[in-house]
Amino acid sequence: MRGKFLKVAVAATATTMLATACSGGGNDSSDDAAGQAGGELRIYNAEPAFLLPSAGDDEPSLYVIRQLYSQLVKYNAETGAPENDLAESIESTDQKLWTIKVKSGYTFDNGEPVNADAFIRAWNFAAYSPNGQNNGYFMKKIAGFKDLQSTDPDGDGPKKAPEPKAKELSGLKKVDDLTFTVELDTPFSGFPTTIGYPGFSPMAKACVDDSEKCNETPIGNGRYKIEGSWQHNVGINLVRSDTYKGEPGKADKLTYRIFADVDAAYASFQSGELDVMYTLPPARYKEAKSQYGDRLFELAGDSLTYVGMPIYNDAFKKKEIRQALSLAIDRQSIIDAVFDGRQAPATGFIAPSFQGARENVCQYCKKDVEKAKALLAAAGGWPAGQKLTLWANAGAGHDQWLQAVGDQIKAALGIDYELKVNLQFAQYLETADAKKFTGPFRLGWGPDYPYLETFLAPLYSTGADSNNSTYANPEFDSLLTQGDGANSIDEAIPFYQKAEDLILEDLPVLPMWWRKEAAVYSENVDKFVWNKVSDADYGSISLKQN
Amino acid sequence: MSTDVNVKMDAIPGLDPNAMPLQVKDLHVEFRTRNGIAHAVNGVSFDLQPGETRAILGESGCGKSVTAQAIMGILDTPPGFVTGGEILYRGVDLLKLPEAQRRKVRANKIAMIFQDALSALNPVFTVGFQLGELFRKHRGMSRKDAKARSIELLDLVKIPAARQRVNEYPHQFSGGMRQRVMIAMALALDPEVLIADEPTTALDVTVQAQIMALLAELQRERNMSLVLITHDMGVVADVADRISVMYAGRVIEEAPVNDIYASPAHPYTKGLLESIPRLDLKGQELSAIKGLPPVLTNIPRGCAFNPRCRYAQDVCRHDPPVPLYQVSSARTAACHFWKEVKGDE
Amino acid sequence: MGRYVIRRLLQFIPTVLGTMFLLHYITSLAIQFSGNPVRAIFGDRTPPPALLAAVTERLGYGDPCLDQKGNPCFGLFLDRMQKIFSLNPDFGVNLRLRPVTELVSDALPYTLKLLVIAILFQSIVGIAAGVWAGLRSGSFADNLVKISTVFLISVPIFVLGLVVREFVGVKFGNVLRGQEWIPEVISRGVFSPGFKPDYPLASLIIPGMVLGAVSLATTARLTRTSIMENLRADYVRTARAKGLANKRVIGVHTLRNSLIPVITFIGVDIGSSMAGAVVTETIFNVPGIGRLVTLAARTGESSVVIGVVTMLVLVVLIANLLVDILYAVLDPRIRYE
Amino acid sequence: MSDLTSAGTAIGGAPVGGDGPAPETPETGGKDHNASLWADARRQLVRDPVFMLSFLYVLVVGSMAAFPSLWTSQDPRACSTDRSRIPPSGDHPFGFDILGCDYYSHAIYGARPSMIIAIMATGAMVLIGGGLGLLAGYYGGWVDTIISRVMDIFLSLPFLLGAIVFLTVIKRQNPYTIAMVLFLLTWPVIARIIRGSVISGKDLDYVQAARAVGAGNGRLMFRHILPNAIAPMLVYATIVLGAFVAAEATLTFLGVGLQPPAQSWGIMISVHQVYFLEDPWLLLFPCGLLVGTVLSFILMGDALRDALDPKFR
Repeated sequence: MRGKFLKVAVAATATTMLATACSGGGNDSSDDAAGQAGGELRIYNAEPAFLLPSAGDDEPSLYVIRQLYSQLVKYNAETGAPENDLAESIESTDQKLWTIKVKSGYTFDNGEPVNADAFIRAWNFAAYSPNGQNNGYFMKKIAGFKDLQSTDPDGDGPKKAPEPKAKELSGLKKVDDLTFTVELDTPFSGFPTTIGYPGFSPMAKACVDDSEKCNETPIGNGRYKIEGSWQHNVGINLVRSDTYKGEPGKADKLTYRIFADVDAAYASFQSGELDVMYTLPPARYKEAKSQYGDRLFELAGDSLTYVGMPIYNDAFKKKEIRQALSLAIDRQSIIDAVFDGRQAPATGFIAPSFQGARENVCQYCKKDVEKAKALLAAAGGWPAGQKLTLWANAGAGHDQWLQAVGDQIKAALGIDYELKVNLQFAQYLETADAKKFTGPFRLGWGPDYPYLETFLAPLYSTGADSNNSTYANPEFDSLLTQGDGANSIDEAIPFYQKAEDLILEDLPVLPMWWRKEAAVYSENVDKFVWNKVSDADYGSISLKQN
Repeated sequence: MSTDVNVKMDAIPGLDPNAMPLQVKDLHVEFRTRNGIAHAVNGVSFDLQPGETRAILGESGCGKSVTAQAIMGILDTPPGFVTGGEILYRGVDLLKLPEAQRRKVRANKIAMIFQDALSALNPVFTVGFQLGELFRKHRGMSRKDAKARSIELLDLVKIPAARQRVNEYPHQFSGGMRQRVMIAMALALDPEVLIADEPTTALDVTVQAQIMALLAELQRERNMSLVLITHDMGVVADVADRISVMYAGRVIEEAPVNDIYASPAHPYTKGLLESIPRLDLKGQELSAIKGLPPVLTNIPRGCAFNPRCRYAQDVCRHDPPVPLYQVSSARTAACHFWKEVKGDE
Repeated sequence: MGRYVIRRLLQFIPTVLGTMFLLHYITSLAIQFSGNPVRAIFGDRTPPPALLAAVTERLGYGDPCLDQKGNPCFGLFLDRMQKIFSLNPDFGVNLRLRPVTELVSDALPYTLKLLVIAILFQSIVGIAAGVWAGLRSGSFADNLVKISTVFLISVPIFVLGLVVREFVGVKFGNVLRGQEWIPEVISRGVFSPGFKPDYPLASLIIPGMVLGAVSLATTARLTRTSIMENLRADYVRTARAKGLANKRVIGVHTLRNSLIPVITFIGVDIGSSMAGAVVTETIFNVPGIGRLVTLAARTGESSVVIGVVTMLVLVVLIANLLVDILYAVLDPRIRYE
Repeated sequence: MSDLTSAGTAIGGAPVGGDGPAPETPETGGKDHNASLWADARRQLVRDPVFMLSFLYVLVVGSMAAFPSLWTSQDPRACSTDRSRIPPSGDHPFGFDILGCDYYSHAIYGARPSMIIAIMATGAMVLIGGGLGLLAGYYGGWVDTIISRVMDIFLSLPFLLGAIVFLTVIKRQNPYTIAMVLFLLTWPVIARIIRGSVISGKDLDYVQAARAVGAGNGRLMFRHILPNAIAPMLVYATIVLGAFVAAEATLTFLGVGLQPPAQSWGIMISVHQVYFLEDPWLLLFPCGLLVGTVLSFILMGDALRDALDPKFR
């Protein structure tokens, strides 16, 4: 379960963006005529990993945390544009030092004020590695992050990791009660769009002091607060918070029912026991479409599935080989057969909904057997008798489509294949980290923040953590740096697009498809709201009132 | 369950207190098995006077136990079926009684002792429970009274320390003691007829004698009629008044005990007697009967014994079966050549 | 009796230790050969090594013996044993840092309820069907029971579960839910397609029945053969000869003996029922032990697997011990051995 | 199905309680008796239509496993996503699966792993489990103690949980490893059956007689004691063959069994179970084959038990 968050299409420009403006509404859901308050919304959820905002980074966690905590920025449901929420203003002149002013008067459920300290405290807590918070990862652009990480002196896993050098991020400075500054390591024009991610939520002192308890019984600052505590594997009940100063949630109660199996959940939905399901079992998609019609909500998503190329392996060094393989695959046909059409074929490296994405830029992503054969021949052919090994992790259903990919390559290029699909995810990822794949490998990527850079830098820049294909191209790296340092997003985008052009030719990975979001809701739902960035926004969904 | 069973018994229509306690007429029993129909009993008849002891003698598989079970009405049905004949208790045909009334006859009027007391006693209940059950269900006694009666009964059959042993389980008793428990159980309700199916076969010789003596003593005291089923001619000689010899589901000879021992009228009876080792004939070869008893699904035509018989002639090998010849006023034999057999001695 | 219990208890100890060591060794091997399960938490995103190390350490996967392939890690085993057999038993934590004891205590009540329903269903219906068939050997009833039980045993439980969920829970349930006069506890509880917190017991009835189905078939078959064997037993004949009513002959003299192996089976079967819960709980979304352990095994959370399975095995072994003692109570022949 | 050990219990008749009462002693002993027992059994089985039908079914499935090309000329790995989930038709009686592979040939080739797993696991179980049971029962004393405790350890692992644990650890999920795991978790059952028979057979008169005339341990075990134990073992082994076929499918459903692109009935069922409302035939065909096989083995075991058990004559 991979984190998926913000996917802003438009991020406001310039240095003084998001100044005040339209906090507290502006979209339809705030219009009282469109949706009345009240009722209980019964929601499908999988078991969250954590309810602590510094730790929860998977869908089920985020869908709960978003209702419990508010952040500095929120995203417009329709356009995805960031709007100030708790922030009064977010400003920078050099894209490196950001000054953030927090609105006054907001409090946590336990009465503590939401102020500059609440943010500094939360971000430090997340970044300090001995705390083992998953979302510490997102703090890594802030200056001083490395000092909060314990280093491994002998490199082979000591019995006890040494204490990190510092406990607090040097880049976070409190100016006054409601103002603080954030200094980044390098300029990053997209920073303000990132901090609407729940990992950047403020945390109460009581919560940081006893984070385990806060995980079970969250102390939030959002539209809803928890009723009782987290009933593991059974459910989570939220009620509307009376103390929340912003726009209140629609439903009186949000009841999350936890399922381990999406098929079981769908059966419950069919029996009228759920009002919203944010996902569907793939095999039931057609049925749902005919049965629920307009109560099936669909939206092109931003989770990329790709087939990585082990460039470190001699057989895959030539880009013609990679291009030939890509040309042999009929993506739409696999999507129809295996996914019932619930994916959109990838025609580029950047999610179509993102600002700066271009359609049909990938000339190697359409099936063209003749061209594929020609390219393969030009590269000197495939070594005779050698099987193409296709890798995927076990138990997640990837073997199906990977087999179809293999079948198509075999049919088009005459390269026989074998599947290596028996590694558990942990071992599979270790294999990836150790660069030990012997053939194309399945992996996925979701954006870390709603900014197109997230589809480029972490995956393909030289030596990046998730650059599993070991692609290295100095030209690509320098284009990214130029984009990061640009004065505005508009100015940055052309650099990123040029960088994308490079990998579209080199194909360090073969982009396969983007997930389509599909949600169903019951007849009880009056107005269904799906946030373009943060997906299911349960607090904004209103119920029919009888 | 507080009804007095005896009162009910008198209500059985046609009950004649002066009639014989037991009379079996032309009884037929067959077993319907996967391998065909086994004719286990083919026209057995005998009667029993009050206080009389009748022995039914024969090899295993000749139908004597089946006859006993048919009388008790405890045949396993299926596969066993009574297909003909009458079983009269004091003139009433038990086979025609409804099950509820027939049940009252069991143990009350006709009781039975089984061969292997270890398997015939329920292993998971105490001896006291199994004895007391009779008094509770047939006499409507309380548990406490039933237990007291059980102890008396165990005393009666000479089980030492009855008061303690009444709470023990069958497997804690020795073979002889277990058989005494069986006898106690059979006598509990003062039956008029006792059927003992090989009561001593599973026991040591010394214990056998004790048990037979006990049985004889109890029979005398209570003037019971006894049907003693056995394959052991030695046991019979001491206690029986009359003997019915069975072979392949038929009674082939019937006579007072002394007559049979003196001069058997059927070659089979003769063979049986000759197979008893006798001290006075020391040194002579034992003449056992040759061959095996017939398979009951395939009984030979004519006289069933003919393949093993040294007197057999053509007439024995064809239907109809041999009729019962009246050997003397009190005895019959089913052999065409009974005179030769008898005179041979 | 006392000696018998003591002997069984003495046998119990090495079995428990042996089983736990077996599990410990298996999970250690799993880590040694397939790597650090902590890595999976981070998914596609490669974590900074420091963060990975920190989390690994916190979860107790830092022991160096876990890097040596084939090392049985006796030291780690002793540590674990000390923690488990202390006053506050410590079975470790999961990747999300929740103690296994807590995970199990959350999940156990559901599994127990499920088991009780399954066992009740299996014993009542199974024994009734078995007795019915056994008493009428060769009849229509007998053949019906014989065929349906064999069929039940042959159908994979997950197929059965899926079919029941879709047709009984969803389709038939929706019909019921459309009827106003049917009480909600029936239409929304019993015929719900899975576990529902609003009806914590009613909604477990059908999953429990599915779980008990296979054992029900086995129970029925066992009862049937046992009854048939016992009906031929000499002591049943004796009971008839005693002039007892048929009800009593069957009810007291036959049943008591026939049920001894059945009860033993049901007891021993608790273990496999718990394992069967793995499938049933997944299909019917019951937040119990089976679901817990399947998820943990899939993500390679060995601390959870070893913790939960160890606790389960303890339960199974204790159940077996109790069954043995119960067996001795039921069958006096054992007691005085 | 989910509980091999208990299925055997019920079907085998006697409880497999390790320290329960020793099973009833055979009514009579001796080789003559055995010879006629087997001859009788054979005669009875040949006349039993249920047994013969089941046997025929198993032969059919066996020939699918051994010689798939007899049954189909299609290559189950010639797939094209264009033909995904096309319903059955004349040329393709089972239609196509979601990857557009011919479903009929898939089903034929799928018989092999199921049968291989079942046969290998049962074979190992009979040989090794039976051998250990024989040793434990015959020698008694500390040999018995050790073997019995090891049996307890393996039996205390509930079957499915044990299989999940073992298979997640082993990771190489091919027919051999699955067979090994099935064997590891079930051998104690057969060992107990044999141990019980041997203990009761050891004291039979003819065994004592053979011992008295100086027969060695090996001869006593194999010529005199083992033959008596073979009947219950054979019955159990037949039934367990069916149970193992089902076990493969269940393990695959739980994600710890065989992995695609291997072909097995379990894979067919677990991959297509989600489509069973939309395209029920995708589930129906493999399920039918599987249930038929399991059913056949169980019915054969039943018939064998009836034929071999003198109590049921």
